Amino acid sequence: MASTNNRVAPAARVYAFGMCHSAEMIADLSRRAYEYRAQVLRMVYGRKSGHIGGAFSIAEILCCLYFHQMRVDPARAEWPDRDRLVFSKGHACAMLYTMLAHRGYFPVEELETFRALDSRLQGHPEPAKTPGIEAAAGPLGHGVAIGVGMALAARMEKSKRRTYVVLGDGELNSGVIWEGAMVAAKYGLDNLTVIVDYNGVQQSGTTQQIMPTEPIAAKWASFNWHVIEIHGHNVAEILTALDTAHEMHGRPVVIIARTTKGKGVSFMENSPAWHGGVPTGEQFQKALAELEEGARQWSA
Amino acid sequence: MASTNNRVAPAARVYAFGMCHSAEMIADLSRRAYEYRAQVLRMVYGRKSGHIGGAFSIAEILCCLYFHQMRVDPARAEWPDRDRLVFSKGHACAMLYTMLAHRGYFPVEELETFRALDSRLQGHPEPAKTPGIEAAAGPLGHGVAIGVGMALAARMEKSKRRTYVVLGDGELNSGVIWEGAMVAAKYGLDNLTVIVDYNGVQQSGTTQQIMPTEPIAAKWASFNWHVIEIHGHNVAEILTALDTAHEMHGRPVVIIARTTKGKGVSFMENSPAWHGGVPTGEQFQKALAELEEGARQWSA
Amino acid sequence: MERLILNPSPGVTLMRKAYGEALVELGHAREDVVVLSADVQSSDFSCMFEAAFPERFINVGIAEPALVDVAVGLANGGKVPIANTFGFLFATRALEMVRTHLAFSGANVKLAAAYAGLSDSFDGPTHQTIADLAILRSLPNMAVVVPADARAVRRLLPQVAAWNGPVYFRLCRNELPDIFGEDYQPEIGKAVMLMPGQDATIIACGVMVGIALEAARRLAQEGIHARVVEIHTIKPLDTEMVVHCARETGALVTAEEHSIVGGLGGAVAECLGESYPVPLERVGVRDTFTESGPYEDLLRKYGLSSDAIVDATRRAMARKPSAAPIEVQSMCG
Amino acid sequence: MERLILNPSPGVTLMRKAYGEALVELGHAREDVVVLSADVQSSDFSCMFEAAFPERFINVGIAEPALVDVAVGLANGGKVPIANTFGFLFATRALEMVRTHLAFSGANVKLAAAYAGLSDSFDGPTHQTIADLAILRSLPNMAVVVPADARAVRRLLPQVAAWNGPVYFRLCRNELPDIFGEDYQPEIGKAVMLMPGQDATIIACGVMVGIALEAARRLAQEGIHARVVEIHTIKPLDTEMVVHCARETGALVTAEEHSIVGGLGGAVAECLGESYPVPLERVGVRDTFTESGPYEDLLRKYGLSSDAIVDATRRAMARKPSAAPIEVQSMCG
Ligand SMILES: Cc1ncc(C[n+]2csc(CCOP(=O)(O)OP(=O)(O)O)c2C)c(N)n1
Ligand SMILES: Cc1ncc(C[n+]2csc(CCOP(=O)(O)OP(=O)(O)O)c2C)c(N)n1
Ligand SMILES: [Mg+2]
Ligand SMILES: [Mg+2]
Repeated sequence: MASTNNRVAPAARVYAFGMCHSAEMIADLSRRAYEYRAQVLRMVYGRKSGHIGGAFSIAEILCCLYFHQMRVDPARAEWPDRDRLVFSKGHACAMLYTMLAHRGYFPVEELETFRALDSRLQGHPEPAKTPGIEAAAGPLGHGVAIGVGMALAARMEKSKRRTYVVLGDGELNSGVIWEGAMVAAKYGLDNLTVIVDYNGVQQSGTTQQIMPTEPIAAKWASFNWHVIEIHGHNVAEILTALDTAHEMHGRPVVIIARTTKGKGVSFMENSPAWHGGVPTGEQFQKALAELEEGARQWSA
Repeated sequence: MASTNNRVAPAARVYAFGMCHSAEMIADLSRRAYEYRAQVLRMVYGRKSGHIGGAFSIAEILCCLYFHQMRVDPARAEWPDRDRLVFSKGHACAMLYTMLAHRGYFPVEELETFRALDSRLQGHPEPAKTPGIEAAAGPLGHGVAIGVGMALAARMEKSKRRTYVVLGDGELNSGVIWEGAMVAAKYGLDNLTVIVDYNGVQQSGTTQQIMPTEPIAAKWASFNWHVIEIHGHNVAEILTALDTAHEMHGRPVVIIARTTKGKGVSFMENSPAWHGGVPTGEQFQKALAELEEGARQWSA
Repeated sequence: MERLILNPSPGVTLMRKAYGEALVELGHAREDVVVLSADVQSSDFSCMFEAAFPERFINVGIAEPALVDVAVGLANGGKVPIANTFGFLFATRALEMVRTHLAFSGANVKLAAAYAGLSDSFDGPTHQTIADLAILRSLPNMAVVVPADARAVRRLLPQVAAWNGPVYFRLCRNELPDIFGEDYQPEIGKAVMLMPGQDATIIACGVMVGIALEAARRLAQEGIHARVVEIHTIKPLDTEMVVHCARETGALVTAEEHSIVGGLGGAVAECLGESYPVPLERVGVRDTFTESGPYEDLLRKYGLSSDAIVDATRRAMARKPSAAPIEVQSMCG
Repeated sequence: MERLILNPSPGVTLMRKAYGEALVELGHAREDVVVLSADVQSSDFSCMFEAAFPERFINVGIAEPALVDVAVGLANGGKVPIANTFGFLFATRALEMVRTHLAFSGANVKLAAAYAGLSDSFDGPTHQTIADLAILRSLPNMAVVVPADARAVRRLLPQVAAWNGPVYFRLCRNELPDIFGEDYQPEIGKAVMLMPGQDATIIACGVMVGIALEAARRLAQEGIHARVVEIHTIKPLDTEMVVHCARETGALVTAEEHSIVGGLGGAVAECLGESYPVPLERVGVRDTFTESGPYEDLLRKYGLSSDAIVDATRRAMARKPSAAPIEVQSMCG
């Protein structure tokens, strides 16, 4: 992980870990998820490159992790007992970078350099360049096994730190996911939580067309994981699921979060075309308007 | 696959596919499984190299496949419509070679050259050298996905040929197994049958110690396979399961065959030490005596 | 050589589109061709084959090891499978399958390696492929073929399918200048002399062929006559041509969209060492990962430019025993 | 050089046993070392560490991609993970993990590559590893280290652990002659001159070091004085030593338990081409898969013998420009 230089004060409010999930907090995080989507939209539109669909589906989940659940400190990015996030579906990193910037790891303005030559914000996460990134991603499938290693290291050091892993649902096609799942269960890693962004779409089609994933809960259960199923755009459900995972004993937990790829923009939702598509000027304006409307619905 | 030169008349009786499973046939195949174990014992003892444990656990299953179920013809080893066997747990190939020799693919005497320099019987199966071998094996995990390709080819050509895949249970640790399992289910490959040699031991310990596999039936079921569980040393059960698999429509079938690693030799059974161990002279004699006794129990 | 190379280049063609079209044409010509993808057919344009021959198209999902193994099974059934995904995934994620079943067992599977070199430029170093030639070339029995423009793709793909054994066919994601004319008739395993010259030889593959021609034209303006040779087949290497050029020109430069370690430059270095040692300069990525950005910018920043080739040619020539003695810094590493 | 090399060799040591013991010693010296296996700890003797430090030993089962990724996660937590499995599995099955997280991201993971070269002789070509040096060397930032005897294992392993970044440590399965004496103090990245000589230089690694010494002694009896240099670090290569020997002896031979493509021979060929071109002969497996059989028989049959080195040395010397002109057949491929 790169060191946190050019640090700016966090622009966005953090709800301390453990505090109760007030209606205000839930509304605030929900609203910000839409604002962060708009930010991602601008980045991809600006650079004419990037992955919108899977970034939009994971917005609320990352909001909950970075602004409440995870004990991290941008001022001490290398703090050994920080919680870890492995963002395994690395193509959606425009949303991850947006979270990191708003959490205070680097200036929000730097988001504009996404995917540009000489930028710290690479096309896929690169820990040596970007403060706050724990593991490289891009090639799919690594998250669970890397998370296992992090969780084992925490256990060896008797640290209470937790490891979170975010997967795509198409990513579950990849065998190394299931290798990692077996290892996690063998070692009973209850300090490891995996979240599947279950948006039903992979790159070139729906999971139903390309590689069916159902029965997804039964798969993880048969690999000896505790399974929680939630709506992945419902902040209250996300927060509760993360708490439940936190209290689990003796088993790793997977949260299957039902989401919508391209969430928040009518013409992007559930469409494989927006996995890696770049909007035209007109589409950009329309999408922005929809996202602003989405944010407004959560405003006080 | 190498061409069948030096062909000899099959020494061993073949029970034509489809014929009823008489008590005599069952006894004969059961007895021969013990004789073939003795053959494997001699090969490994002679060369001081090879894998006895997993060869002994798969004896009855291979007997049923080669001497009844599979439509193959050593005289036409390249016959396009032959059934295919992918022997994925390639380390146990001493038993496979023994079957092939007795089925008539090459002289039984050639078995003595196992693992010797310049031999056609390599340490792990090599299709270019050994008649009757369909796919290289050794590195574990390939069987299911290769079998999928074979089954897809058969379907494209509207051929009734079937594909059988033999896996180890430790082999199920490997992610590519589950990748292949997903693809098979996606394409509803009912012409594909996988047999898991479920002997509960892998290389350096029991599966319970090294990588627990339970609940194994639930795993395959959650990957949308039809699961049959049998005793893998019971010829009658094996034959029935293969018939059931044959009649399945729309889904691939996995037969979980409970077996004993090192089956037939008291001091080898269930012991990881005999995964790749080589017997001393004394152990060899004792093992041979036990196997001969095992064969006698099935003699008329 | 008018109709061998086009000067100036009349335009650019999206290589993956040329590939998709050639694949469909191949599908019409050969019924035994089956195409496989691992959920990136919209990226590499094998989706064009899917549209034309849905019953001969298989999608295994995001599972590259299975992609290769399924192809191996199809080859066992007499098919000619063409497996498609990003080059780096064949060269790394699925490499054991490639080694065991293609290189070792000889399964007649073709790997169409999309997005190779730096051409997946914005996705960054995890998706770029700067070591695939070195890796694939290290496997016995693999053929490794790198087309340089759209015409080359069209003319080489049927040969890839007809080749008796496994082939790694390395493709670029982007628009490339059309460089070859009507008379370009590449043959797997045979180098192609594109431009004569006696002062040095520039050996190039892929996107670097056009850039090498540009470099040679610039050098010609200074009175330096560099020969340009295309080696589209990295393995089996046309060693005769390499030795021939070493003898005749006494100094070699290789240019590839790949690390300087182990690829075309490595193959030529090995050949020279064992046959006819002359000064060799390797133009390529200097054993480092690169970054995200526009393709052209990346090529320039990481030394894959006509400037770099011009400099390398001068350096190689200066190192000829006949040349005036100058101190040349070692750049090997 | 009495105490640098032992002549005659006083005996043989099982390298994997030496490795297991060195691993336990390392475990005592460093609390941050964690050892991982993929169900072959009884083969590679990392089970000795398991017995001594069960709480610092992790077994992921037969899952080599996960093996490397779990190690990557441990490294993120400040551990120094040493992952153990067969060399071919790191170099192929788990290569994408190695490339993405070790080479690219710099994860401080050490790969102990058991059963390398032809040493898993009876298991045959699927388990042997003749391309791992080429493959690992093609990745930026990887260190590639090949010890030649038990003492080398003991002295190099702590350096592997202390090296700032990923290392591929290539180990032999079998008994090897003890060749190094007390004074052997290898340092990662530095070649070791083992025997003086001006007529040619033999550069060797691993099991071929002892065989190279034997070849040099035989040549000496004919009045040919071949220098013998051990290059235990294939990457980063000690290019200074290579160039120095090229200048001083004018002809080089490489000897490795690996394909002649891309490994030690490839690295030396690249260095010579770009620095000081002299005749180079590569002794190694000639770009083919081998077979099952006794280790010694395989080494002999596939040209990894002192005979082969003696012949290669004569050929290289004959090709010096100063030598009487003879027709030398190209052997590059
Ligand atoms: C191993 C690997 N194969 C292929 C790709 C190309 N790829 C990038 S994203 C993607 C689809 C991912 O789908 P999913 O996991 O469902 O992600 P999401 O829907 O959340 O975007 C593919 C195939 C890759 N990055 N890595
Ligand atoms: C990918 C891979 N990893 C490791 C090995 C080494 N190995 C050979 S056999 C074996 C154990 C296999 O156990 P199992 O599948 O249960 O086979 P069986 O009990 O039937 O012998 C291992 C780890 C291998 N051959 N391939
Ligand atoms: Mg998805
Ligand atoms: Mg077993």
